[in-house]
Amino acid sequence: MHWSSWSAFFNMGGYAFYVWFSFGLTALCLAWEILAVRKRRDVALNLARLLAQDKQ
Amino acid sequence: MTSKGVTAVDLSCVRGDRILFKHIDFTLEPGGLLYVLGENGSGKSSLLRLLCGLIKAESGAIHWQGADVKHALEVFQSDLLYMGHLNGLKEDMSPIENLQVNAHLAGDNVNKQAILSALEAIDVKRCDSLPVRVLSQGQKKRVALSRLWLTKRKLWILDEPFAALDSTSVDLLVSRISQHLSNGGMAIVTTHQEVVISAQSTQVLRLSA
Amino acid sequence: MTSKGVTAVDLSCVRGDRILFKHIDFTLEPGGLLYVLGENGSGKSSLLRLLCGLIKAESGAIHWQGADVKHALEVFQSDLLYMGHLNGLKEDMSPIENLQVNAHLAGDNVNKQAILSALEAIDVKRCDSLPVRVLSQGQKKRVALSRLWLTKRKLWILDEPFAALDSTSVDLLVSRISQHLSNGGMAIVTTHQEVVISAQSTQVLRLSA
Amino acid sequence: MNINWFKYSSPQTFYPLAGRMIPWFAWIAVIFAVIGLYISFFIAPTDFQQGEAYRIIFVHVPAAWMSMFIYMVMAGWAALGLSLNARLPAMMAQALAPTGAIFTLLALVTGSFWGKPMWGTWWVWDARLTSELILLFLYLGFIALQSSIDDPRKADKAGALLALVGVVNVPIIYFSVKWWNTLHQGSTISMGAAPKMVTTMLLGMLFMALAFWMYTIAVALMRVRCIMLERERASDWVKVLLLKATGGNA
Amino acid sequence: MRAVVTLLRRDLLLAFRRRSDVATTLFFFLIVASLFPLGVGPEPAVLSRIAPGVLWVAALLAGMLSLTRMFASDFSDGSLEQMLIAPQPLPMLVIAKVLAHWIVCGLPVVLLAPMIGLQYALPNDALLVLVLSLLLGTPALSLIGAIGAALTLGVRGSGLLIALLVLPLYIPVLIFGAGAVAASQHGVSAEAHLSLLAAFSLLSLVLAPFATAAALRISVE
Amino acid sequence: MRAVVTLLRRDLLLAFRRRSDVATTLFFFLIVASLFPLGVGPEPAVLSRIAPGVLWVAALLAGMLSLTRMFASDFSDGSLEQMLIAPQPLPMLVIAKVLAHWIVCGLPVVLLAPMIGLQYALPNDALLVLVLSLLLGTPALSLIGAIGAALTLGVRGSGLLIALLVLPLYIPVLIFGAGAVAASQHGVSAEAHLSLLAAFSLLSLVLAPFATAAALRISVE
Ligand code: HEM
Ligand SMILES: Nc1ncnc2c1ncn2[C@@H]1O[C@H](COP(=O)(O)OP(=O)(O)OP(=O)(O)O)[C@@H](O)[C@H]1O
Ligand SMILES: Nc1ncnc2c1ncn2[C@@H]1O[C@H](COP(=O)(O)OP(=O)(O)OP(=O)(O)O)[C@@H](O)[C@H]1O
Ligand SMILES: [Mg+2]
Ligand SMILES: [Mg+2]
Repeated sequence: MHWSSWSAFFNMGGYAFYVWFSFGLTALCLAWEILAVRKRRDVALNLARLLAQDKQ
Repeated sequence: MTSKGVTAVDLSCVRGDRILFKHIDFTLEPGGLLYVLGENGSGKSSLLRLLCGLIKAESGAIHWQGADVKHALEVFQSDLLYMGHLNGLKEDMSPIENLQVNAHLAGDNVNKQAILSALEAIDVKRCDSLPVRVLSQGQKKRVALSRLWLTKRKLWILDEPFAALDSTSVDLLVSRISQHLSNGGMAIVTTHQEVVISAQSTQVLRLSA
Repeated sequence: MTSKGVTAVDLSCVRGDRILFKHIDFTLEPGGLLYVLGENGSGKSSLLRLLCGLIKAESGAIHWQGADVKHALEVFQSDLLYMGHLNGLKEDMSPIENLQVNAHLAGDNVNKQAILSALEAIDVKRCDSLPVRVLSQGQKKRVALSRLWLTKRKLWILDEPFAALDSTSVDLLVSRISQHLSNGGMAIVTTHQEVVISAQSTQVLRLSA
Repeated sequence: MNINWFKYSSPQTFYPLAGRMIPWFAWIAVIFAVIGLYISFFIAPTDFQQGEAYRIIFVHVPAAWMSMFIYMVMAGWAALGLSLNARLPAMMAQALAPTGAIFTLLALVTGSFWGKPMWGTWWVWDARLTSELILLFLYLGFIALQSSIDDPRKADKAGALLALVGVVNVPIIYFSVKWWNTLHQGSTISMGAAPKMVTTMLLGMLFMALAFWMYTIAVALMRVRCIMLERERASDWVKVLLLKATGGNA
Repeated sequence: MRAVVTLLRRDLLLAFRRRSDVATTLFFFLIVASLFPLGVGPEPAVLSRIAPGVLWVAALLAGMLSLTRMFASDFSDGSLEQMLIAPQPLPMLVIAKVLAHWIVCGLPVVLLAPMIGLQYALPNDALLVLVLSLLLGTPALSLIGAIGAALTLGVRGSGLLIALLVLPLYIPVLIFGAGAVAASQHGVSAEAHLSLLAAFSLLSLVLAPFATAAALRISVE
Repeated sequence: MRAVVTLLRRDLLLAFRRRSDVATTLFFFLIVASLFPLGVGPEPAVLSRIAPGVLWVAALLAGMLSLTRMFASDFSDGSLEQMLIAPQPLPMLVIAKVLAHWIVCGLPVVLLAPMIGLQYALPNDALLVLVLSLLLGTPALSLIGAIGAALTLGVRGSGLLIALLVLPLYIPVLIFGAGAVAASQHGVSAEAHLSLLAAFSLLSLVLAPFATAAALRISVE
């Protein structure tokens, strides 16, 4: 463990912006992708449900 | 000159270096139907486009309710409904959206309910939310024709409206046109099929190639 | 399995998410005529394109002279003549040039004299040197159809050949098709018009939407 | 035997199977990510040249690896779909493309955010960066082509063909770009200047890459399920499935 | 007036249905701007020297290529005929169509340009001027382009013909636009260039719709 | 074989009927190449430095823009259907069409390029290498372009979509082509570049017709 304190950790040796932006953006993109896919699934399910009810 | 209909005076039309037709005269009064007949290439489509103002006549004039349309184009155009060989539909939009947009662009007022019943009337309601692109030849034509159930315009100019339609649709269309005529409308129609439309007065204009 | 004609076995076709038709079976022997009838959108054009190999069937097979066309596509295609909703004409070339090029591409051999008499036969010789662009709807169709007077192919597949034609042309075309049939040819035709073609055996396949 | 396998790979049987697999891959991804992040922030030592900024490597390199790897896998599925005329492989290819594009974008952006403190500039026309950019274009072309064809079967086939053509070209593009870059000796920086990898660094990158990999599988499976629902919503198995689901709820 | 709004909404709806269209204009811009370094070589000094010219030419080409689509589909499916015989003033309808085109093809380029400027090592204030100049100049590109699009309707190979008709008219926009960026690169104020650009856009707003309407009438005949 | 010759002759005849098409490819090349000095400024040193890249990018864009036309009219008037059901090997027909496209759109650019090279103050031997590199490289552009053209048939806004699909694949040609000219500018032999270019063209001659034929079958379905 080579961080002297949490603030040192967050400061990242002065490169906080670059490091945290990179990691943050990655997390954000992946999370967004999951949400987008789930939304797409809900829409598809709803449409399919409507169609199934139509047919009955 | 107090006609309430449309009068053509000595129209002639030249395409390329050929005179397609000349000395065309007719008067169409409310309730009247004009068939334009003739062989392929005799100039029927050209005459219809000329009447709408899409191409210029070589000579002659067209009068609408007594006034030369050259001087009262807007009045004439807001009483006119033209359907040519092309359907005027966007392939990426559904029939409903297409009809809505077309009506607005033409300056008419329609609501969705009216559109649905128009589609119903010519029996394409089933396809109302598919994109027009996937419809068959005849279904596209029917969607285009459903404008006739939405409009209040007086003069209908229809270029081969029956082509590509199956026989039930032809019957539906025929009865719609005669209804329009009996309400005091006018229609100019070209066709190669034998179709009988009942009208107060029917004229036939035969072009020869 | 020694049929000399075309056999369809249990064909089915899916477009979008709809089954257009299934379990289509027929056998057409030399001299036979098959009408494909049905309302707009019932899948006639799709069936014809499927028979030519332009779209893939969901299931089923087509046999030509006893062999599955999947394995003998070239043989089948060199006996086949297809005319769809589109005319296959270049707007910038004259009818003569168009027909010449089309024949070569199809692998047929024709000379100019033959082309001229084919155009004569369907009565568009008058337009033979105009660019196709300026021809009327029906004239274009007739130029495309004049291929039928030039070909020796056995199986004709024609999608609404009578649409946009005037009545004299319809008669000419009908007599050409019956001549072909009486010479041992075969034809598959869709139409919405009432047209009677004399044939040794006539079958009707009715699709429903 | 083969035929049987493909029968079971029909959407109908694959849909529930995928549904059962997703949570597994998702959880494995989370576990790997936790390990990977721990290594990258707490075990890997500070770099004596670049300071802490080098920690970007732990997302940058795995993302870059994934971007290339996914393209190969996608092309593989595409080839399979095209040669067997099967639906599932084509759907898999389609499901992978957006994830691949996202990783490519991430590699580019995180690379830029590394380049700014290290090189003092957001971008140089280095061979690697340039070919990564071209890879992004290839992905976007694939996606754009598929989304502008509405008939799904047609879109599948067209996309597959494009992916295959692309895969033949990718090595050619890569080498030509490299060659171009060494010929003009414009950029004075090369990535060879990166410090020698400590094993822990390698380990961190490996775990992060594994996490991304598992994530990719999970998301691709989710997306392929959507695609199946969208395309086959009229078919009987979807109806049965939905009825079962609502029956279970009631 | 309602017809104008309807038409604008319809075109935007169609563009939205075909989202890939919007994306492709953008990516075309991006790709063309990225091709140049591959042809010219990667030295930052050279690249930043030619950046204003390259970016403006790329924007211009991207806008121009999408011109063919402005009226083509209306023409081939018959909607244009119906627009011509509608009792609405045609220039107003033209304005709606041009506006839709700009929103779909011009605006995204304006927004993306600074990112590409970074690739060419442009400094921050030059980036700002780049965005401003594109914002003022691209409407003129759409307006002038509409005339070309209308004139070449129904002509085969119209894509190239449009280019030929329209590019000479684009030259003033290019000169002022690239000039503005270059000026700010050299530390000179870009105001003169920018106001000329704005004046040119205004002028085309007044004249182009009428010319386009006339061209449409000719093309349909 | 005769079908191939017929098709080639037909396409050339059609191109001749529409002479303006040929001219527009050329003028597009000319105009794009002439826009750059306007955007970049007139210094000869800068211009000759960027000349290989700009000329090659201009040639590439000119060739690409004409791609949409390669199969579009055959598709919309039904000739393509007839070609697909003809008992001829489709890749051969594709080669005929590509050859026609190259003669109409590639060759004129090759011939015009040295004239424009002069405007950019290129020395004589670099001009020679420019012509050679275009001669070896443009066939690859037509061949690869054909795949994109076939894939995007019947897709709205296909002009830009083709660009997106095809431009990334053009990059090796651009790099070797521009590299050849730049090498000879610096007094280095351009042989290596040129032989790589030729190899790439040959490779595409072998593979592209089959890919294009497959794409056509997909698009017509
Ligand atoms: C926009 C900027 C950047 C992009 C697009 C980019 C792209 C890539 C790619 C594609 C790889 C994977 C290559 C491979 O595995 O063969 C990679 C690896 C790597 N990059 Fe970057 N990079 C960028 C900036 C940087 C910077 C600024 C540095 C360092 C100062 C850097 C250092 C590395 C290192 C050390 C690797 C690992 C190489 C290996 O494992 O073989 N990158 N980058
Ligand atoms: N630019 C031109 N040069 C020569 N002839 C032309 C030109 N434009 C049109 N034509 C001729 O004018 C006629 C066009 O007629 P039109 O399209 O009005 O026919 P139509 O009666 O509607 O025929 P159809 O029943 O086939 O639709 C054709 O005979 C065509 O050859
Ligand atoms: N991608 C698709 N999605 C949904 N439906 C489709 C799709 N493609 C085609 N269809 C449907 O398939 C049918 C097409 O049939 P086809 O064109 O073969 O009709 P047809 O019998 O020739 O009709 P017509 O007499 O009007 O020419 C139409 O009902 C159309 O709505
Ligand atoms: Mg007509
Ligand atoms: Mg049909």
